[in-house]
Amino acid sequence: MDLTDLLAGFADFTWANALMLVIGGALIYLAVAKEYEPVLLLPIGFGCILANLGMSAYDEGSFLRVIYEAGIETELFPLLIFIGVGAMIDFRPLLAQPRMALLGAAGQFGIFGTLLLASALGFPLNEAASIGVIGAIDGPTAIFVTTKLAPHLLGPIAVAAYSYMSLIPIIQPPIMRLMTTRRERLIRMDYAPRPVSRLTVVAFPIVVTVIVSLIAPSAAPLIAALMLGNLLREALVVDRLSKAAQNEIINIATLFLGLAIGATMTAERFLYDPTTGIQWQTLMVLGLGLLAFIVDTVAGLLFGKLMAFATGGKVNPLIGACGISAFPMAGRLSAKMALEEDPDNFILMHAMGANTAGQLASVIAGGVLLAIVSGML
Amino acid sequence: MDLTDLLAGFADFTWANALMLVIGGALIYLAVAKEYEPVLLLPIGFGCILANLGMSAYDEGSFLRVIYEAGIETELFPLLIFIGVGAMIDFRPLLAQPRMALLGAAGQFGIFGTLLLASALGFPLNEAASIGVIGAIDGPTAIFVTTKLAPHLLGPIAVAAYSYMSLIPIIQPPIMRLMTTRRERLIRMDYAPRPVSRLTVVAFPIVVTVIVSLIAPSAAPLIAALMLGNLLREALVVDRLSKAAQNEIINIATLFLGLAIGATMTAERFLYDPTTGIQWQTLMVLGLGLLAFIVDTVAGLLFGKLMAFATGGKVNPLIGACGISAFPMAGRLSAKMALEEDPDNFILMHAMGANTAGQLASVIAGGVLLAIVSGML
Amino acid sequence: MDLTDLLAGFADFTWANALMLVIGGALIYLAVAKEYEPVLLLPIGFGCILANLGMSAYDEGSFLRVIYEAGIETELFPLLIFIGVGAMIDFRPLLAQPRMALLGAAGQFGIFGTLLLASALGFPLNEAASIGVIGAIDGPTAIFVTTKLAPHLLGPIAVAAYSYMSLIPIIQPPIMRLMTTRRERLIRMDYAPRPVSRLTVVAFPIVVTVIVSLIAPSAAPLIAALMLGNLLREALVVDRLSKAAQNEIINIATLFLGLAIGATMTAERFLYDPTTGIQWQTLMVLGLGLLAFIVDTVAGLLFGKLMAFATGGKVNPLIGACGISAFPMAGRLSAKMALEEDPDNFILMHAMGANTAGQLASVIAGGVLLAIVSGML
Amino acid sequence: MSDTFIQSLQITALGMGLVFAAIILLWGLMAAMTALFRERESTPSPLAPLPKGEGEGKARAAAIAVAAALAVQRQSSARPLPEPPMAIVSAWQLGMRTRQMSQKGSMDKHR
Amino acid sequence: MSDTFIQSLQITALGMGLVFAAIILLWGLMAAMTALFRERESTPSPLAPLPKGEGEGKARAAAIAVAAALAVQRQSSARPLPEPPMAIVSAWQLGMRTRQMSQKGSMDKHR
Amino acid sequence: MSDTFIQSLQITALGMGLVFAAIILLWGLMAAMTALFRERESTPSPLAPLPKGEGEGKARAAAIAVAAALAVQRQSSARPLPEPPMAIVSAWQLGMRTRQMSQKGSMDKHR
Ligand code: NA
Ligand code: NA
Ligand code: NA
Repeated sequence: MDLTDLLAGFADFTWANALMLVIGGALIYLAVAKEYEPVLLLPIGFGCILANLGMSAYDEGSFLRVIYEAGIETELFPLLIFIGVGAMIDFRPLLAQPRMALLGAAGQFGIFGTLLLASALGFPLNEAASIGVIGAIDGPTAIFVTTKLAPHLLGPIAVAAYSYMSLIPIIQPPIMRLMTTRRERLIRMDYAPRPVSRLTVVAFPIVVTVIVSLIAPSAAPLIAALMLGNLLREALVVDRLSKAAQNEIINIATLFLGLAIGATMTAERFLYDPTTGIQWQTLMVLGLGLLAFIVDTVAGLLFGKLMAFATGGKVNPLIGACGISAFPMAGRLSAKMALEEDPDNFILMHAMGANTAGQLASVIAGGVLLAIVSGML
Repeated sequence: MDLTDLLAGFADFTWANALMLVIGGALIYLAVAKEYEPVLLLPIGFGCILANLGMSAYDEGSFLRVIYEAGIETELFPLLIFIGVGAMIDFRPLLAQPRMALLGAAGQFGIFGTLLLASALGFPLNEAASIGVIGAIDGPTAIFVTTKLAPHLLGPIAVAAYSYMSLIPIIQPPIMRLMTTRRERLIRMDYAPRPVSRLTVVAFPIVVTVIVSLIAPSAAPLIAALMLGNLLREALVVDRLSKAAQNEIINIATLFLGLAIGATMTAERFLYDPTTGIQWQTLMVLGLGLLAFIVDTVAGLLFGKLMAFATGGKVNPLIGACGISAFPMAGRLSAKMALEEDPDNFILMHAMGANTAGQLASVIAGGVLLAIVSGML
Repeated sequence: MDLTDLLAGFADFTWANALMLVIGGALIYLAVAKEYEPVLLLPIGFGCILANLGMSAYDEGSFLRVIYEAGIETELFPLLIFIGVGAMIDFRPLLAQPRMALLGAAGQFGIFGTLLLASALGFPLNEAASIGVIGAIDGPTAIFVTTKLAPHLLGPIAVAAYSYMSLIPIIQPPIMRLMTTRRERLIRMDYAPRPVSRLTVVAFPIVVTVIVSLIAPSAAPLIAALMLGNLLREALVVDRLSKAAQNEIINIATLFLGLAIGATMTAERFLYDPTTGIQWQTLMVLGLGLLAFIVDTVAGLLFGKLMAFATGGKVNPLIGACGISAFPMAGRLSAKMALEEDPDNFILMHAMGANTAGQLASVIAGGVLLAIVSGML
Repeated sequence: MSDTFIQSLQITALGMGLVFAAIILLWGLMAAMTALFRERESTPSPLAPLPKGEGEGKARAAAIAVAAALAVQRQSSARPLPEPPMAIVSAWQLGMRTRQMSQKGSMDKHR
Repeated sequence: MSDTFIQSLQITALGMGLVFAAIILLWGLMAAMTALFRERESTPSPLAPLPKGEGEGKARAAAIAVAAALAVQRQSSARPLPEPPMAIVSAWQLGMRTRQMSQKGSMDKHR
Repeated sequence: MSDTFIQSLQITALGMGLVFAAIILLWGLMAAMTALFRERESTPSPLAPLPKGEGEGKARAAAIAVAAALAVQRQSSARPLPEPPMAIVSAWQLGMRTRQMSQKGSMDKHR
């Protein structure tokens, strides 16, 4: 009797697979013990473990492959997540202070800075761009762009995007202290927002969808999903759809997105390819990703200082650090920093304005990058 | 460097697309400001906007096309919605007064009247039948039949079905006043319902499924879905499934059904085809659809008057107007009209009986129409 | 005009179909009136009715076929259900008394006993194995294995698995009384569990997944899904995913799994094949399935008696009966039996330990069976 | 007249005929079911027959019926509140099966 | 320098240019929208303009705004509680459509 | 005896062998895990070891364990109530990440 099926498990299992199990376990540890984006890192970690036990997204007939084809290759999962995220974002702080939008644009330098470095290090354009998009500091955008340009890098890029995202409170503060003087951090900002009518908040997602889809068609699906969610939220008359977006839809999409991405982290792609040897690129992706976060923050702060100078000290450079997106963590962090310097200095509303702008700019930048690179390949 | 991708957005954008954006915006306005079936018109409107920004159901690789293929071409979305609707309908008023069923049949004349007119106006049979089914005054039925006979008309037909449905309170009252005398509207009806046992309400959906599936096999999936939902509701022992049908399942299906249908409303199909010129048929569909509603109501009222005459004035003709389906709005409207004439005249239970019968008859009529036309094509 | 479509309904309807409608109705009766696993038997019964009205999983273009291909052929439905079940199981009683695991292994003899008998009765190996797996007394496992080995038997096997499961309280007690002496049932068990740390309950599902996937790769998807759900539960930091698994995901999967399985119960496969005559195998499957439950219980009790003997009367043989899985019913039943003999004899924690072990062992046994048989075919 | 229109006429005749046929059949079936399947245990149904009164007596009766009917809808929308999802979840796994064990005796009450 | 790197430089220039262009365009649009679409009915918005005070007066004002902003988030997470799922379900079928019937007069208030 | 039956015999022997092997392996692993991963912070586990009493003392002890076990199930079904879906939603976006920021110091308590 032929028992190859029985022994298959051990037969295909290599030391590299064993190491990947440890890595998967480490991701789960970060999720459970450190609460690093647990809703994503836990499924990614578990998917990584399954990927190295014969259930990867590349194994014919694996159920994770079915999920991968249904949600990643079709790009539905990141879009479904964005519908839910859009339904959770309140753009009033930005609409009330539109000039904060500029800081969102400044917070995207990291994408291109990392792209430059990655290509300098010899990565081909599609991989360099995928690595750069980690600098969008926005999971769904990074996954969406990478799926189109370099799907084989989905694992390391998603891991980098989400683990660094939860490290923001550790990565940003030292940079913020280093790059701003105490006087700058003490700057108080007038808070005189324009009134925002219901018509405005309802029209906003529609207008943004149209404009961005025309300027950066490659970003259209992402921005459309994000704005659809926001429209469901602000319409007020489709509460049941808004709730579905914020619960059923985003929960199920998040769980399976995580599993499917983890399912791409096979030993030979992530760690060691018997033919090409150790996959140094994984380490480089993780390193460059961290750099992207730093460059984003530095660029944002520099632009904040520029605005402080241009306005004659009416803008607190700290809010430059929330242009990177990472909504809403970066926004709250900046406000917290200002409060630490001066318990009477409230810049939360300005910070949230810049932060939501960063969310928009990240999607636009991702789409622009995708469009240009697709045009060049 | 080739930037066609970048400029694609503007390149393909025509004045007709721009006009479609306005139409999409108008649908969203009706949904948000007027609360016209917002759970459907809002997604349809937003889908229409996306369809004209390069994300239509006909654009290769568009995520809305993925959703369209998954839910419309498979016909799953209307069926999933029906499972949820069935779980929301209480058939006791009908079971307690079975003769009310007749009014449901009478309320379907609009379907065939419109079919006649449409074919007289030169529409081919498949399109004429799809337009006629607007007279079912039941969204999922109209979408199900149109998907099989003339999918290219999905947009205008769904828009007509749902926007007129929410106009019932404006369309019906004048007709009801015009066609009934004050004396008729004052008729009071005995309320002596038969007791309805639990066994009856549980057996009802099963029996209906069997009978209708045998008589009109083309209606089988629709009636099966509707009755499955009703069985989940009346079984009482599968509360978690009943709730899933009334929440997760119907919410998600509604959102994506709306988006997918909106995604078929491209300028060239809805408004202006560069080769064939303006799409007058869209306007004609909208006009004929309105007519279907009117004919339905007139026929229902005439039959109500007939029953009043036949029973020697024991039936209030107003309940004829709820045979059109449009559950439960039409039923409540008739009862409201009677109360306005005489604050002591309660006919709600009779009205709801006729109304639920209209729901059943609409599905049957849709299925019969589909079967005959398919047999002729 | 050709009306074949119209008459199709009656044309294809045979006396066997009519009988199947009765069978489907009977399943719904068991679900509604007797509450036999209603969340599964009701959808199966309704699906069975639809299958014999032209909407079977084998009818081209039937919506149930779409669901069947999406969830059964891909094996997603049983796995999604397992994610939810895993999120409902508390393994602490087993972790606190690891030796209880042995009883779980003993409770699987029924699988192989039935396999032997079925092959002796002339069933081919793939069918015999599928019938044997009813002895796993675990719906998803039985469906998963049968889908791979003998999908044409899905109907009778699922019906047997779920209806007998709810008959446990009727099937087991007489056997337990018959096979144990009063003295044995009076045995009290020390309750000195080891403390179970959070790290243990979090690491447990991961470790089990790795071990089982290596030993029985064919069981990997099942155990992975079960343990993923358990990890979501014990991680505590992904409450929203855990709730999604226990609600949206399992509800929707259960409803459609039931419908899809019922949709395989066409007259010619379940009852009477015009070419081969009456399908006696259906009755044999139902009979052998019942036997599997009995053999499982007997083997479990015998092993319990062995442990009682080996430990010098420190183990109450009754807990042997919960090794069959059927979580958590079998566990509670054993504890109930002990309490009836002696109102002071509490063995619930031991019983639940053996019961959860039975759940694990059932999945492992199913996978091992699948692997060996696949290797032989 | 175009062929399509003639076909449409045929469809209308046949279609409305079938719709009425089906509905009349359902009418008969519903009448038969309500007649055959009599309520065994007398649960106070919102649709229980009302005393035959006169004039405003009838009106009051009807008013009650309406109130009852609306109550049904309210109740159906209120039902979920008492038992939260998870409770039902366990109900599926634990509760329901346990109920079975303990209720096998009084099972007929389900009929 | 490798071609890839030169291409990357072009991408960076073009990309950041487009991002800033798009964002500035959005800035203008947002400014225009808030200017054009004035609030008609004066619902007490959490972001209503605050009195121009001095020093700690301004601080207090800002403190209020922050509190208000946080309140918005709390409220947005609190909203679902009052109306349970099923209630909304019926709202869809019954409630909403009924509201329509009764409110056709006062519909403009939605604008 | 048919070949199939002989194969079935082989399958039974091999199968039950593997099942017991796997279960015994798991037994060892569970024993090892509970031994290695000792509870650091002493959360009152419902399964904490019970005082070795005699006779009805033991019974009482066991009774407590049962009550505790049932309590676990109740609690697991009660958990969702305090925090409604939406609250968790924001928790994901706001709460959780904010908690991170503020708790980075006391992070070890998660271990
Ligand atoms: Na960014
Ligand atoms: Na109708
Ligand atoms: Na078992």
